[in-house]
Amino acid sequence: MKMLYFAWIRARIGMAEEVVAPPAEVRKVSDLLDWLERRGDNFATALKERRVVKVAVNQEYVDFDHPLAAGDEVALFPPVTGGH
Amino acid sequence: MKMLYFAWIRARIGMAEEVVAPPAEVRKVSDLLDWLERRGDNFATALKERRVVKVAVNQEYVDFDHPLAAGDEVALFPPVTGGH
Amino acid sequence: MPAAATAPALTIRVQEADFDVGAELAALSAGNTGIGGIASFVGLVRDVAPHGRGQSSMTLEHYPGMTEKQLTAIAEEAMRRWPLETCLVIHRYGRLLPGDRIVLVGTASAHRAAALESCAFLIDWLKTRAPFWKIEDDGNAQRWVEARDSDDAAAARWAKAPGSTESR
Amino acid sequence: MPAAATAPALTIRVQEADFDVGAELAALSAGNTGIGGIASFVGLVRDVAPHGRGQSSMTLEHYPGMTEKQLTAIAEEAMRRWPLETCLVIHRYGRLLPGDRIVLVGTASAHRAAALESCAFLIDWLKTRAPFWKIEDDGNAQRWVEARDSDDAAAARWAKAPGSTESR
Repeated sequence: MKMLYFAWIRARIGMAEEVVAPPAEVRKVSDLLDWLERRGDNFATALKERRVVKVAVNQEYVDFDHPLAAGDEVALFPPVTGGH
Repeated sequence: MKMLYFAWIRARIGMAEEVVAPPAEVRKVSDLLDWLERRGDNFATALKERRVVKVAVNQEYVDFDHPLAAGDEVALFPPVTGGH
Repeated sequence: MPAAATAPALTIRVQEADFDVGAELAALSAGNTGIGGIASFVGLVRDVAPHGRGQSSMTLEHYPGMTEKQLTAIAEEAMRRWPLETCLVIHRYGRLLPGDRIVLVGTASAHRAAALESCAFLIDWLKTRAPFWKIEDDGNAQRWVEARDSDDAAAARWAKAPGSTESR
Repeated sequence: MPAAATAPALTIRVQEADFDVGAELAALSAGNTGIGGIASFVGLVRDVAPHGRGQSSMTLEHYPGMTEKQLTAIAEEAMRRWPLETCLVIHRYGRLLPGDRIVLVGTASAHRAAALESCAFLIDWLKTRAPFWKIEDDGNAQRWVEARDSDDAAAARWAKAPGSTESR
């Protein structure tokens, strides 16, 4: 599973992307966030405020209960601020 | 009093502008329109549909009961169709 | 950064010549880095000739003097209703061909909603208040374009105070 | 009139380079004399430096691939909701200075209301859906720009079907 991190979530984690292999019990987005948080303080700090963590799976916005598959591209980022 | 005619009102009257000296009883716009209509078939044809005759006095939109003065610039025209 | 000349708050032009949309819009924000957005509308001549029946054209007549006065009044009203930094109206007259530009409205503000709403307001009001008249030639006959009720309706919706620009 | 190349219905570009507003808007109606109006919005970088405290800048990060996908989806939605002939979104990324252009939205239609409304829709939706993030440098410190509730509210007003473009 390919992970992408953007903006201050990327800055707090200290990494823009990585490939992860979460255990079988990680079936949906919220499971993945829980699992990531336990990987270190950088993840815990980046993801603690769940309300502002947005998730895209295969480049589409999804909810926290969206199911995950092994080959997914999963991106975590704060609310977007483009435009002007 | 300077008269200006525009668009199909100009075309029907057959003249873009003229200087007129209406009699003293012409006190407001509607009096002027009545007086003009009696000046010939071209005026009668141009002004018969009062609903679509718009009037500006000294370059400001006015109603038919707007009072007139000798030195006024009075323009008669159909509803505007600018823009695009 | 070298000092750029700032645009006047309000620019009104009535002219026979075409205009340069990119240059006019760039001028609206020149030297003013408080501007966050520029909304614009460009009106174009549509082809009214029956398909394959030759060249159509349009001729715009106006009332010199009153046109500038009315456009200025409309633009001043926009600047009263919205927090605009600058505001631009250019309207052409004379003979125009399909695809030609007729009118450009541009509004610049710190806030995008103010720019977008006031731009729509300006073109709606302009269409019912600025003394222009169109005669269309479809390649066969000429006819004076009639005012449309939908234009009056579009202008009328601005009669009430505009919605808060913050919430839009 | 020589045959001009018509613009594709939908143009989406995400780029580091600046764009030419006049050329982009002219291209929207090239070769299509059924278009009566082009509405546009240009977003600009505002100066966030405290007065006289040096140069501010902004850096835009985005999610390559998803950005194009989301902008395309937003533009396709606009083309479903309004009778548009063509539609354009150009969004820049990278480091930008006050006064620099960030985004251009352009919409072309036979009818001005369709062009104006869809342009507002596009910029409102883009601001809440396109994966861009801004970091501002006021010449002293860097901070990630926070999403604003007013942007969510602006986007939310388009959730319902837009008003009839005929009556506006």
